Amino acid sequence: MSHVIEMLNIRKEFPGIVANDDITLQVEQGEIHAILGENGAGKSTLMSILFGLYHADEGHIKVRGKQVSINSPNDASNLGIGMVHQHFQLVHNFTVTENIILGREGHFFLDRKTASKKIKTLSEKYGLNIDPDMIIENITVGMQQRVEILKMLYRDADILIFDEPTAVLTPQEIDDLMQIMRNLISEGKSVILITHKLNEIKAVADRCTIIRRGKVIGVVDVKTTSQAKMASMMVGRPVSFKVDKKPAQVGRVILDIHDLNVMNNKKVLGVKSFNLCVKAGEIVGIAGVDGNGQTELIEAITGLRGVESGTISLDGNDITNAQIRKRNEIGIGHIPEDRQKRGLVMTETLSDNVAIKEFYKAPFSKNGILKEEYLQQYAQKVITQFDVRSGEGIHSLAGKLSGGNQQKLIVGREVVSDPELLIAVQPTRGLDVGAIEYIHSQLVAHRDKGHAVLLVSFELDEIFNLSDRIAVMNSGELIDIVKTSETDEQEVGLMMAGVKHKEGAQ
Amino acid sequence: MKERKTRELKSNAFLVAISAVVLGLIAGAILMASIGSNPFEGFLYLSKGALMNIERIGNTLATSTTLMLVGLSVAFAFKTGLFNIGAAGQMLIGGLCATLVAHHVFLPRPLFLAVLILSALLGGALWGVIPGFLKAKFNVHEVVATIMMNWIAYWSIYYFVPAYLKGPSLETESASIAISQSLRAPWLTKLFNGSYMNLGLLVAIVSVLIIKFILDKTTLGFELKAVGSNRFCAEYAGIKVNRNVIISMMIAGGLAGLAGLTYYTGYSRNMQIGVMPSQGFDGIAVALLGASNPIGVVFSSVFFGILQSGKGFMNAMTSVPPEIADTIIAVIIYFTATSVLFKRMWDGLFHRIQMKNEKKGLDLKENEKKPEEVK
Amino acid sequence: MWITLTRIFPYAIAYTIPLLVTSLGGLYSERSGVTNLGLEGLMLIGYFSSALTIKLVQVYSITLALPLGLLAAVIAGGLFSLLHAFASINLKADQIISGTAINMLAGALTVYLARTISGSGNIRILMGIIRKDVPFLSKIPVIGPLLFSQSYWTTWLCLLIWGLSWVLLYKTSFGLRLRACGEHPSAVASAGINVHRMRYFGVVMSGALAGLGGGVILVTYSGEFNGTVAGLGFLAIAALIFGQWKPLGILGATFFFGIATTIANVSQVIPSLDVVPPAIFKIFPYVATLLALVLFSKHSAAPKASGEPF
Amino acid sequence: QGTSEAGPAKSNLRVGMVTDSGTIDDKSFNQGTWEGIVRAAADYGLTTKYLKPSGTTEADYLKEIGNLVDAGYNLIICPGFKFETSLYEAQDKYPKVKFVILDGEPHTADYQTFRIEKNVVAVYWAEQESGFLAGVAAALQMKDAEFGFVGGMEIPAVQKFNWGFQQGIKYANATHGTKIVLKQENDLYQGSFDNISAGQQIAASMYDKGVDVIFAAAGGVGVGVINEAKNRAAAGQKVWVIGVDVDQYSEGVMPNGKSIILTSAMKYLDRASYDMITNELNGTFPGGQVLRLNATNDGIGIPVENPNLSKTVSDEVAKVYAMMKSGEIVVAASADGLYK
Ligand SMILES: Nc1ncnc2c1ncn2[C@@H]1O[C@H](COP(=O)(O)OP(=O)(O)OP(=O)(O)O)[C@@H](O)[C@H]1O
Ligand SMILES: Nc1ncnc2c1ncn2[C@@H]1O[C@H](COP(=O)(O)OP(=O)(O)OP(=O)(O)O)[C@@H](O)[C@H]1O
Ligand SMILES: [Mg+2]
Ligand SMILES: [Mg+2]
Repeated sequence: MSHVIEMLNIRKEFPGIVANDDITLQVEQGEIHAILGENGAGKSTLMSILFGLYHADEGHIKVRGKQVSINSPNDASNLGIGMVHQHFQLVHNFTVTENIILGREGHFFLDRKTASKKIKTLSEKYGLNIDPDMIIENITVGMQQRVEILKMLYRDADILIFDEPTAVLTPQEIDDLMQIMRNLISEGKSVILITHKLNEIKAVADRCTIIRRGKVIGVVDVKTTSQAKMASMMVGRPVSFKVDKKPAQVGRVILDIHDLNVMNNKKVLGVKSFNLCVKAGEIVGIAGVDGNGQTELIEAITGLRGVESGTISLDGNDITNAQIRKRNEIGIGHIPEDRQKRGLVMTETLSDNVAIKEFYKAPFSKNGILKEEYLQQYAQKVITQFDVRSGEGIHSLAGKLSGGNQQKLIVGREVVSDPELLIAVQPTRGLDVGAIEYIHSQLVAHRDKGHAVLLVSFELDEIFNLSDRIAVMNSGELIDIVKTSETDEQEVGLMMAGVKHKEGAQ
Repeated sequence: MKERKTRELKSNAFLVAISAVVLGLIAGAILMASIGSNPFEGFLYLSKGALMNIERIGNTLATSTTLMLVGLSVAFAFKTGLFNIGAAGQMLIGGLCATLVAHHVFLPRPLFLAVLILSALLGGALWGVIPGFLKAKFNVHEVVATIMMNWIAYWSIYYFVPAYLKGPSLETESASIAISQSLRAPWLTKLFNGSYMNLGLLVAIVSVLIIKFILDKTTLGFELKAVGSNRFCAEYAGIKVNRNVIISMMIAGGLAGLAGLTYYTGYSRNMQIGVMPSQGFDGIAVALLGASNPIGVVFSSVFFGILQSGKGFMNAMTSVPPEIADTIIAVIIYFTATSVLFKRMWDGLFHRIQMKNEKKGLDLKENEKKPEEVK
Repeated sequence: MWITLTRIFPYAIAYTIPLLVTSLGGLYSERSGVTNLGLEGLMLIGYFSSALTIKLVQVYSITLALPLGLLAAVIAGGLFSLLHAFASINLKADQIISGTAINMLAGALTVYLARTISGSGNIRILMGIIRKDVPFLSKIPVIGPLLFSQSYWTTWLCLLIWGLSWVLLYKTSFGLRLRACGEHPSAVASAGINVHRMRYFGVVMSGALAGLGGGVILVTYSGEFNGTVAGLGFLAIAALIFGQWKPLGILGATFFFGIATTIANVSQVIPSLDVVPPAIFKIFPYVATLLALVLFSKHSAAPKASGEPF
Repeated sequence: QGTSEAGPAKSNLRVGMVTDSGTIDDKSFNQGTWEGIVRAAADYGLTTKYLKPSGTTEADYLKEIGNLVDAGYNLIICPGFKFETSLYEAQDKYPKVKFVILDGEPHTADYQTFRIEKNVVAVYWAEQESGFLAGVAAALQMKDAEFGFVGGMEIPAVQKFNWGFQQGIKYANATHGTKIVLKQENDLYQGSFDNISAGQQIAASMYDKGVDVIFAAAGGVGVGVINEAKNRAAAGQKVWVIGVDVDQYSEGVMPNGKSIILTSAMKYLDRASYDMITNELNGTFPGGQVLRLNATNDGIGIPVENPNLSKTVSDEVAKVYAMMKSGEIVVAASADGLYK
């Protein structure tokens, strides 16, 4: 039994944080080795060190028993190490071939034909099903990921690192990927897999290294360890995956979507003939794999995107074509998917960020003049209530907050403004368990005040924990709406893959 | 002890600006020395030329006036995340409108001044709003659009002035504006001993105050800044991004138009053709050095005004070519652009000083603690 | 009309060429991911240094002076662009501001130096390049008189550079890497390529070619350094956008500008052109650029990462 | 010339000059003026200085005048009509300083009031006579050819060159039987003094159309014309340029040593500045006067030494010059019956 990779006593410090603290990782030849850890635990950092993007402050690396120094991705590549990054490293307007050969072109003059042939052969050997002459922006996310895999294989990598490869895939694509990984192993390669999804680890991994706050907690044999055990090792305490909540007290209809069609960025229908209503006092969760029209749907409701046809009404008002501000005034709160892009102005203070939706009206301002004092009092209230921690309180710049605190600030802003409809998109993305629990409780509290909540999440757990009803989306269509109490993850999972309720239940 | 929160000393915009200025002056000194001139003499005569007597102070302020307004225009656009490189064209059109009014509108003085100022404001605003509109509607980058607008203004003036505003014999410039129809005020001219000082300075200072008020205290300023810092968040929050981009470019253009007013109807009293006003670009320097802050703009415009205004006398007294002033300004801007360097340098320095002090502080504390522990 | 066309074509081409190489320089820079607003200043550097070199060398050898002058322009432009490269690549400064600083610095410095050298700020050279008909080719009907008569050898040099650039960008590994740097630098970095080095190449190339553009102005139609290239550098940027960041595109765009400006210049002498006021011809290229920007705004081919530090 | 007794070897006279648009070595207006100052400075041991204003507005000019005055310069020479309004103010503002304005006289911006004080001398030239001589000389040399005119901006000094030039051609055609053609389309003002490329392209078009000689009174635009002519001459074509203001012969010299400057329509700027300095040193500064320099007082002419003109042509022109002096030939300073 030989270790193909050994990372010994690795330490890596960033300003103000120790990302890797004396981490040791040993991967055996021919195994799939999973790495599990919370957000910010240091997984990506560790892999970046292995791949030569960062340099470790302390510790050393052995590859196939020999100590090596990896200073650049080239070094890694020469050692047969390849990596599929969390964010794809593909040039959108290049062909598959061009992306794959980039950096390994061989000659001064490009020989696209030969390369393309070689890629075709490789693709067939591993069952990747890729057309080398396609342009990246014209292929699906799943295919793009397979291009990343091909990139490694083209470089003769036999140690393959996958950093959260399934976050962006459909269940079907995830299954395919698992199969591909098994193929890779059977061809004698080794795989390091980073994922937050325990069932995936269970499905393919042989062993799993668990890290928490930059330190290794333990290495477990996946076959003999339960998911609950792994989860508690990761977090440091037993994890309850359930949220306490009373049955919903459903009231009048707040959000009514009728026969809605919305274009996506590629100018094709991203949301198709969609119907949904959300009532006061309930949480409706939208389940679905990322990229199935959730973004378009939410943007249409909030007014960030125009509607092709159909109607949206809010609390009895037709808002199909209303201005964003008008919608906010009628009562939409929105926790956006991308907190840094949409949610906050990073270079402004917390108090300005808290007021960003309401600054123009009394009591925040009068006759176009801001009431600075009120702004600050209000912001103080929000950050106290939601425990937003920062260096200089309301005068801190939003960009200086940690990810979790940024998220808490946004949730605070949206909840305190007390909207009739709160739309929460991935409200706990990137948060630690403590923060997740708090935000979940706030969402439930908002429901219990008699408001409607529309939740979008790619995590089935979260959907099941919070929702009273679950609407399942696939390729822009509503597959079905089911009561949470009357379904299970299996059934919803099938529907997410596009299988209708009845067919699934046959 | 783990989560010690001491407020770290950080370099600020002022320190960075001063560093850039000092380096610019040093570069100027080196250039002077390299042609065999005495830099101290050079700077002495440079400052004398700008400030030697009340008349020269007046001239310096008149030079600064235009720079101040252009600087304010560029700074204002910066606040909204836009780069207004088109101040030169906006100056030209603002100046053209004002010149037309000066030649053709006859009203009681206060009313006339209001119309004059308004015309320049509107002319500049028009020239600014076009790229603003193209940016908002078609996402045309404002840098390219405003550069195009500069040249369109330049060539329009080139043919318009000789055709419609020609003086009795001069082909290259418009007919001169009568003092009574210009921004010059006899009491100011007398007060400053016959300098070109004019009411433009008042216009500039009032504009600075208004802009500062808008940016700091009003909902409009709040919106503009939000759009400037993160247009996606602004859009999400219900702020009309496109409208704000257009408004911002309109105001920026208007301010540059006022700069044209002060230059063409206050400082020079006529318009030259075939000249792209260099203030349009110097104003970028003013805004950058002033950290896009209205008050910063006041200081930096006076500083650049001194350089521009004193260089002629320096040239008369020494053998240093006046272009040294522009070189110094350019160097300052390069160093402002690369201000990261100073930030790192100062932060590093402060950090080291702080570490030293902290260490001392720690030692002290430990000394204090020990006896207690002994107890 | 045909005669008018054959008359102005050679001069339009002469006017186009400096714009073309400069724009091509901008293309290298943008493709590598660095916006270069300093082309105007870099042209000026080339304009100045070629004038200075030729002035110094022409007393010994007039035939040697011109090529040496152009070489000096290329070198000086390349070296000066290092300032922009350092600011925007190493310091991650705002590239637009850095480019503006380059323009101001070049404008002030060249005139300052020229004034200390010549007293006046103008540097005149004895003689520019002599135009010649290309043997044989100029005899071809239609395109002969249009393209191959009355041309400067620099025209063919610059067109050669343009052709080689096309090959380099689209047919070689190096070009693939360079273009990738402008689209997705971290992908390039993860492929083990030094992005900073590629970007340095792009920026220095833009400096060298803009410098060459300035030098070509001197040795073809200007004959003296006079402290300004009158906005040609900015026009080159406009041509780059108008030409959608593609070699063939910028060739078309710069020629379009060249012919418009030439018509404006000579419309006074050629009665058939005199019906349109010259103001229209002068303003035309700029308005056309704005319109082109509006038309292309929907699917701009701008390198995705251009202007973003890495 | 007896300069030695004219003034003391050393003097406290400091002579300053403010340049007009264009540079000190413009081979034309500024340079001519400056050369006179430099010559005087060498002869009398004076301190001199010229300043280039940062713009061309009245305020810019006044500023530089003020800089010279404050730096102790007490005789200031300003070349160009553009100084007219600034000098109108400066003559009162600095009564102790002497001023010379070339090509203009002090007046208010609205041309309502003309007033010249005792500390100012205004100097005009009869450019039309100079243009006439050049026209005759070129016509006689070429005999049967097509001429063209490229002016800078349409201002009096340039226009007068043009009008005199046209009259000279007509005179030569009428009295000497030359067959010189000047078509209206080849008589134009480019509209600036600095657009070299336009000068080059216009000249190219004219030469292409068959023009043999271009009279360029156009500053930098003229540089473009000269460049184009050199280029063509070097390629073997027979084309010429007539220079302006100063003897531009050397400007047109090609590597083979020959010049494409056929002749130059000169006005002796250097003489004006030299003479005014001499006068001031002798205490005979003609303050308050408007001087008009023309053929009668040798204020204009064409270069005497010129390899490009044959002996017979030079002799013939000398006769015409004499007739001009005697008043036998009068050249009109207006466009009557001529192209603009
Ligand atoms: N370049 C950097 N500079 C400073 N801090 C960094 C840097 N990269 C990562 N960090 C910090 O290091 C810690 C570990 O980050 P890392 O990306 O390795 O986490 P992770 O385990 O991959 O998390 P996730 O599950 O969210 O991907 C985090 O606190 C992160 O903010
Ligand atoms: N690439 C980076 N460069 C510099 N600093 C970074 C980087 N990424 C993260 N940080 C800093 O590291 C800290 C942790 O960031 P991160 O986004 O990982 O927060 P988090 O660990 O998810 O937060 P929380 O603990 O609240 O959930 C923050 O102060 C952030 O500013
Ligand atoms: Mg995190
Ligand atoms: Mg990670």
